[in-house]
Amino acid sequence: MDLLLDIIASVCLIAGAFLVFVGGFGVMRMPDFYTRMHAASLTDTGGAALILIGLMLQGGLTLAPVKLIAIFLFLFLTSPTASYALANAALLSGLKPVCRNETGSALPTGQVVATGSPDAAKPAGKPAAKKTAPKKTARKKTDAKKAVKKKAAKKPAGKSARKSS
Amino acid sequence: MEILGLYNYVVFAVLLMVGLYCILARTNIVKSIIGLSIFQSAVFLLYISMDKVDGGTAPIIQPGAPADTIYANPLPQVLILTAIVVGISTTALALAVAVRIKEAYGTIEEDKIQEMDREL
Amino acid sequence: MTIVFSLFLLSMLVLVAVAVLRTDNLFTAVMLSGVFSLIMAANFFVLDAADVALTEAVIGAGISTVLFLGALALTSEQDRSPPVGSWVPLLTSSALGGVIIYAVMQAPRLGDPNAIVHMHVAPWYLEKTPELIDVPNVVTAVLASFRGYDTLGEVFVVFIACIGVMSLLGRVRPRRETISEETFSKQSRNLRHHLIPRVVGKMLIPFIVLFGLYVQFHGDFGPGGGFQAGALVAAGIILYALLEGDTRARQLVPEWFSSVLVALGAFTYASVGVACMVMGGRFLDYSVLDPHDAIHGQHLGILLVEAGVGMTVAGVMITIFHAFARRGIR
Amino acid sequence: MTLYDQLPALVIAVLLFTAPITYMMRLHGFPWAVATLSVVTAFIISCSLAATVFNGETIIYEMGGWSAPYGIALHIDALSALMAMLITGASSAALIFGARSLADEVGEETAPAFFSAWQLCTAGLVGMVITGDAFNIFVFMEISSLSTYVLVSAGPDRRALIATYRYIVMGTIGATFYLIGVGFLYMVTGTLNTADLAARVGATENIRLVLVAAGFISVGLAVKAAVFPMHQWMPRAYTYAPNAVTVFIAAASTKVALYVLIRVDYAIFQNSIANHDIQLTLFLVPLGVLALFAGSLLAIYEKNLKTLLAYSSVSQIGYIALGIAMTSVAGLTGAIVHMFNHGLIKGGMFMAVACLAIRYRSVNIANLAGAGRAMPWTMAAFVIGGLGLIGVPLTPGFISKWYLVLAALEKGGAGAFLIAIILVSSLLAVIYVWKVIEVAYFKAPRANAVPVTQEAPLSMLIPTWIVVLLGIWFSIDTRMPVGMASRAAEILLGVK
Repeated sequence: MDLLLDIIASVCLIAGAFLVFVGGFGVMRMPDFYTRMHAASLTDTGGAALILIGLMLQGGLTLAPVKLIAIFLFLFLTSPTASYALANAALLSGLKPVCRNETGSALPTGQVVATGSPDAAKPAGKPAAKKTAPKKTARKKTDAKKAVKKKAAKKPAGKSARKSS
Repeated sequence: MEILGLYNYVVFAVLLMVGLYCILARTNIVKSIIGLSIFQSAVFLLYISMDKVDGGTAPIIQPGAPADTIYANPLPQVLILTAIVVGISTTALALAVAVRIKEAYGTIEEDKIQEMDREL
Repeated sequence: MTIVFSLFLLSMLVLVAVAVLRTDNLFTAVMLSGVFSLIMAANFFVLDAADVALTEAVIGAGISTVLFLGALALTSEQDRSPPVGSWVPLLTSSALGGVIIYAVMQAPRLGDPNAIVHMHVAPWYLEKTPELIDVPNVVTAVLASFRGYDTLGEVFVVFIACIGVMSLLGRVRPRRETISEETFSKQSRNLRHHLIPRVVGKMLIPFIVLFGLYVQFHGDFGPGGGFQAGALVAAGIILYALLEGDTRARQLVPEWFSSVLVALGAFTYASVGVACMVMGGRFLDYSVLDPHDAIHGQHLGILLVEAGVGMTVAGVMITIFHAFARRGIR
Repeated sequence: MTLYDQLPALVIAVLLFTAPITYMMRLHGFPWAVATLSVVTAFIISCSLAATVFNGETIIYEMGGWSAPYGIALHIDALSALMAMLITGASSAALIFGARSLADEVGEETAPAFFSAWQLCTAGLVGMVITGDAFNIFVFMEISSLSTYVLVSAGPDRRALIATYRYIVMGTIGATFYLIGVGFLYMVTGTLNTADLAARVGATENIRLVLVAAGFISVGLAVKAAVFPMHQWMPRAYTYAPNAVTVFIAAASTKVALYVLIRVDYAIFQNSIANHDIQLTLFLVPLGVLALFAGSLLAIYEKNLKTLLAYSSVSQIGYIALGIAMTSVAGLTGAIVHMFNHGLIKGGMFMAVACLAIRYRSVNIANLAGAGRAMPWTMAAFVIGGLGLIGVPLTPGFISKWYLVLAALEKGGAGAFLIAIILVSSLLAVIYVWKVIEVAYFKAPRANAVPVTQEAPLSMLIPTWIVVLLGIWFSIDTRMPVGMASRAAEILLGVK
């Protein structure tokens, strides 16, 4: 029985670790913000849940699994909210998802705008537009900043819940 | 293995360097304050690294714990609890001054402020 | 295994610190410094300092990040420092690092049980605390009783920070008084139009505050105490303020209340000390508080003192946050 | 325990206990009254402590009843009592003096916060000098620094903010250096109590750590004390702070950092590090000599009177550093007496400047033409203070320089060089003091300036003159400062 538990726990932990790794890899490799968030959500949901379940199985019938369940519930509530807030903030600040043009190659939004603008014909037009686009988003971000701020405020609580266990 | 045991202190030195460099090299006031808080955090690491004992646990003596339990040193922890609070107090005050500077001068770049003061 | 974890965390610390240094965007720098504090907290936990880890997580990663963001909203988001022209900063900081590395090569290695640090005063605390004070958490015992005078000083450091921020940012500029309530609530940036964060956030606030109270009163037995508790409760209120806007938060916790809390907490601590003197002991000697049972006196003293600390820290953090937030409403 | 036994704790308790009360006072004038009352009480208590330890006794007061290396002990000897007296005295004099000028400079709304900060600043400085615990010094150092930032930032000019910011950065770096040094010391000894540290540092094998700790502590405190190349924060802070605040911090705050420097270097390191006196000399003598010249020269070319006095403080701190570096009873006596006397002189002079500032809108020296005739009493006080800076006999500055010269004579050849430097820098002081006197007495007021005909209000003039006369009194009857200082020097150097 113990062996079985150990095996299940290890499988959960390894799968969870794998998901976290894939998530991290995705954040590095994905082309734009929204797809990256999609990758990161793997870590938040699948990865965290599997690892917590693995730990609970290892913990046995003590107080530890109860605390882990509390952490699980907490993550279950906060991480989707944080993802929502992030995505919403990005959308509000004018960051458009990547779209494909006719040739099928992905282009960041900034460049799509640049080709559409009248300056595009000039050779200097492209870098100039490239430069302005992120600036614009940066300015607009101030409105959305609160959303991210909230996440920061929540972080300590989450961390401290874990610390007490 | 010897060097691994001192890794904490080396990291402490590096963080101190990064913090001081940030304070000295940047003219932006808020950036300098961030540097200042890194500089202070580095010292926390120095003290807390001292408290660790091999095979030890946090210094909370649970009733019924075996008599030979090894506990970490509580004193540096107490000192750093104090120092963390001192750190946030300094940071808060410095940020308040930065906000007032922005309102009074319209910028938080020290070099620009210096120019403005020289014109007077 | 722990050592691998510890090495990883320490290397991450250095990387994050360098990233903070390199970025020109202050918003990024602030978020990274929050990450820095979180890694630092995890590191403290690995090093068996649970109380400090809790404090660093709440104060370093939480409240200080919020304060930085509040200050950024009022100043600017871009670091426009000119490129560094001279070698002086680099030389100074390398010299500093060199001297320290030169010195620490003689330091006892991490976790050495025979280090002098663990030989002199520390064992006495571990040995005598159960006998003299009888609380399981030795850190609390040292903090509140053996070195209670330090902690008194620390409470006044927080107090003075509050006074300072209030005297710098407290004066409300007059033109703001004239705008109508409607524009006021429109202008005060909040998340009221975001339903999901609002609902989830409101679900969490009671638990955060409850956890704060738990940390306050469980500080004798587990990690925690006045500082952590005060900061946690303040974090709960700050979260409310972020969700509902500063105006509503100030209706929930009026300004006079938080400033009374600040003064009352500091006053409680100082007056416990004076009460000990009046009852014939030395300053902050809690054992005289109960003439029949010295240990009970210590318990009573620690309870009161921690309550004072908690009140002051919570009050100060809320007041400072309000001072920044109110300044932001233009 | 009688009240008398409780005095060491009471001097701190009375200030800390009332600070929150001051903060909650919203009535007009009350914050000032409460602050003054508590600071004056603290002054009386420190006087009675000084009377107790005058003969070389040491009071040990164990906080919380926990004995020394485990708990925190207060440690009061002749030196700390003298410093406590200087701090609380300067604080109460500046508060009483500043009743009028602070009402002008500090708004009604910020008054409770301001006076509460003032009290805590006093408490922090007193706490630093009477404690016997290395970490406790850090805590009280932070109380005093944070409250000084608050006091300086209350200045009316917007440049006060920049001055405060610089002060925060430098002050925090200094305090953090001190904390690193204490950490290293703790690493090699396992204790924080200064007496215990002194006993255990010598036994350690890790001499590198001790050396680097000594370096960090000395540099950190030198930053706090504005010893020459680390002085940049000071002139601005002194110039843009409210006038009464300048009186207080110029008289007391840098001296306390020097006090801690003396304490740590002499009580802990002197007996345990081989050749520590030579290292101390190599560290402080060049800085002291540079400070004497650089401070005086900068003062000579300065246009603002407050900044001029601040630079003069830089050079006067150079004298104290020289005295500390001599590691002899005479040198240390000179340094300690000069800490006390310079507090009196600079306090008096900044008071005179504050009197001028209340009538003349700007204290640019060019603006003060004719002040000698318009405000004869104020300018007379200023001139007496200036003579003290130069070191003319019958002024307090003479006594301390006399001891420094005596100490230098003991050193032989190098001493002659030092004496020459002291004389030259006194001559430089003549130049910058004369610069002010010339404008104030011998220049006609500018045609377009608003003529000033009124002397400063009596509420300011009387405290100014009390301080000036006290200075003269202590230069004639030198039993108190010199007696206490030489006793302190003997204790520190272990000769008895």
